Amino acid sequence: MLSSRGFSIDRLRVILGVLSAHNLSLVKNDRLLFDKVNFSLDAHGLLYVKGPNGAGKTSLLRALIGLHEIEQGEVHFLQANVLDCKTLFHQNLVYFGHKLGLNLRLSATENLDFWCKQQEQICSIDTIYSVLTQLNLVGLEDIPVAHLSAGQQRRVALARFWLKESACLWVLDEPFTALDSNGIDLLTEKILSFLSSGGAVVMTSHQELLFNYPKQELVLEYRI
Amino acid sequence: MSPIIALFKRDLILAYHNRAELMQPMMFFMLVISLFPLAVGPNAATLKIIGPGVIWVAAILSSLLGLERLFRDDFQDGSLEQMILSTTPLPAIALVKVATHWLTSILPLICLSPLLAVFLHLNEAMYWALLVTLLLGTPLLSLIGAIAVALTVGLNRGGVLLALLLVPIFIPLLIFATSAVDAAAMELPYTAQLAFIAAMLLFAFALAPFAIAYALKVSQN
Amino acid sequence: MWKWLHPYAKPERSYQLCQTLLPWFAVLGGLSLFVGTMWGLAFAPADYQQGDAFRIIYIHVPSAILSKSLYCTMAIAAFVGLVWQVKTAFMAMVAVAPVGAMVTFVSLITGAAWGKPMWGTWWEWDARMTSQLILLFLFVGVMSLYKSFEDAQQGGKAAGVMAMVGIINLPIIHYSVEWWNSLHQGATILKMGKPSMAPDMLWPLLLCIVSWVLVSSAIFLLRLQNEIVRREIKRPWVVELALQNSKQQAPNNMSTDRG
Amino acid sequence: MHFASMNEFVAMGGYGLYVWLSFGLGLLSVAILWLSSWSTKKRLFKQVLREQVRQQRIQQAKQQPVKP
Repeated sequence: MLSSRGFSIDRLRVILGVLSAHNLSLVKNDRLLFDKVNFSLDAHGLLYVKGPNGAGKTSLLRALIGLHEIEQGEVHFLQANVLDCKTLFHQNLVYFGHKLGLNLRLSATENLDFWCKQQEQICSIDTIYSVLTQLNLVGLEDIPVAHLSAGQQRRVALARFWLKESACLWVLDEPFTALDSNGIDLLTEKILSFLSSGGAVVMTSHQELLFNYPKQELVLEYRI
Repeated sequence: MSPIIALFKRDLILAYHNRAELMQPMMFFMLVISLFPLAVGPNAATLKIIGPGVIWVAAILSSLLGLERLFRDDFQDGSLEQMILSTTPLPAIALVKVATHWLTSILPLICLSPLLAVFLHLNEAMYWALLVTLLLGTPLLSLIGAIAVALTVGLNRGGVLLALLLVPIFIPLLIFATSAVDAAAMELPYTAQLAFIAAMLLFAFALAPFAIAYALKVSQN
Repeated sequence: MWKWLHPYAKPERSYQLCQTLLPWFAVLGGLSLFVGTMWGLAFAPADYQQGDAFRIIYIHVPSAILSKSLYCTMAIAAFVGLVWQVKTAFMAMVAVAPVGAMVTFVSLITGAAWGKPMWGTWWEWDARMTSQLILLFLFVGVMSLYKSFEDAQQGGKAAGVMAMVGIINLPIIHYSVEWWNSLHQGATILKMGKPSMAPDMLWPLLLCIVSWVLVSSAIFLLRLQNEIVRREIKRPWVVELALQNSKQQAPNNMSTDRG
Repeated sequence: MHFASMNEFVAMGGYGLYVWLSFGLGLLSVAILWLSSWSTKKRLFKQVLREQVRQQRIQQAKQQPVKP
């Protein structure tokens, strides 16, 4: 809608900033996870959410993308409340969570093909095959995902970042777990190239980040 | 339209992969119905009286069994999260999933009904009435049932709870459907009952997708 | 250390409101229940047809009237909660459900006990009793759905959706059952002679209805308080309240110890 | 008073069982629900106090680190 008026998302995200949270409070099981979290993330920005288990990192990420109910506060995408621009937000978002979102009975290509159609991405089967090749999954493209190892399954899910070129915001929850060093390198490289092309990334991780990039840190504490 | 069609195709393919599991409610349906002649005796007159009720009760119970897997797999493996984050509105997704579920697990049940009519000595007029009520009533079962399924999908032990929630809600449907078949047995018109069921179905069509979508969002928390 | 708790005044205020109202409802309700019941049992004249069995009316009718209105109350609370995102509304819904279930149960039991001497059977599939039974199932369904969630907020919303589905269904259930009933049996035995009641029978009945409303409101207020405390258990105002309560009780205990 | 004697009152014109059964069970249900709600209230407040004591213990443990 916005792009049809002569503004491209590329321009807008530089002018307006990509994602911001205003006084965000979350409650889970009647426990206040955190209170009045504020941040604003511009194009090229990396937000790194840190904290011990149970501090609410996953819940924060899910709240940002609308999967968890927000107790108080607002999340803004391009300075507009996400509740008001859901379609635009979803068009520009890729989420990688604890649950991979892959049906175990379907093959990698079937899963990704379906995902592309859901996201209204025009991806040919050839593109999917070549992305899977980049991720070292040659020969595993058309067997049921259930037959792949945990790390391989994660790689299949990660292929989304290669497939949805139009996205300008990535939200990653513990992306490096269960990946081998080669997989970590591949993903790191992809994240860095996405950031340098003007994307914004929100991610959590238990480990310190292995790559050098000027990052914003958001530290959550565990509260009883 | 393409995301909707893609979802429809995917669910059909998955139903084909799961065909063994889809057979179970069907077998349950058959078994429950064949229990009744064994329990009340093979007297054709008795069976004819209880027949419509038995078929409908069995249809409700076995559709409850099948309903549980409507959102279960997609919820557990995270596909549902990705669907919520897609550009397609969630009520549309819910409606497509319910429609696919009805086509793959309830329609076969209806296809079995001539056989069951023979088992329970229903005459031809009763059979047609039964078929029409099943065709109109079972989508209603799926639509209303999907609300409760979406609410309980995050719980580990949803099965009995689902029955507890839904059976009271289905009572009007049961009453209208069986009385339509009874009316057919007495060669009376039964358009009033059908109109009631159709009205409830249309009402559910209008509201249920939104309720399902809301329930799925609540379950995501 | 409580500084991170955000100032959330609403439940606290509802708690205080309950606290103020509760004694009134409890005392007036208990008193009027006692007076109304005794009036109905001992002082009202017997019915010329049903004799003293008709006195069951003084408990059956109030509970039957209340049961459906409590379901409506629950659904309204659920609606308010779902539409305006009011936390306290869900708590109210959860607090009403057991009261409603209890009242429905009482109306069923008393209906059965009335049915035995009048119709000669404990249970008759008559329209009102059947729809009352379904109403009980609906209450129990909402309660058990709420109980099966660990997150009370999520459970409240889920139960709210189910309560809304139930309230849409309630009139359909009511009329379908009535219609089914008239199809399956003649309505002759149900005609229990309903001439307008004599005033000396009617007044105790009205008092009983009022007393049941008051008593169930009192139980509702108490349960609402419990629900608020349960949900806000870590907030400072609840802690303060608990400390105050224990201080109030402590001197009493000491004086009794000395005595 | 409608009844002449206490016995008549208990007998309820032959319907004693049904009348007393419905009033007994009905009022009993009210009483049970009231008492259970009341005891829940007491229990919740006790729980709050226990939690408070626990918090104080944690606070003390934090202020006085164990010295070797």
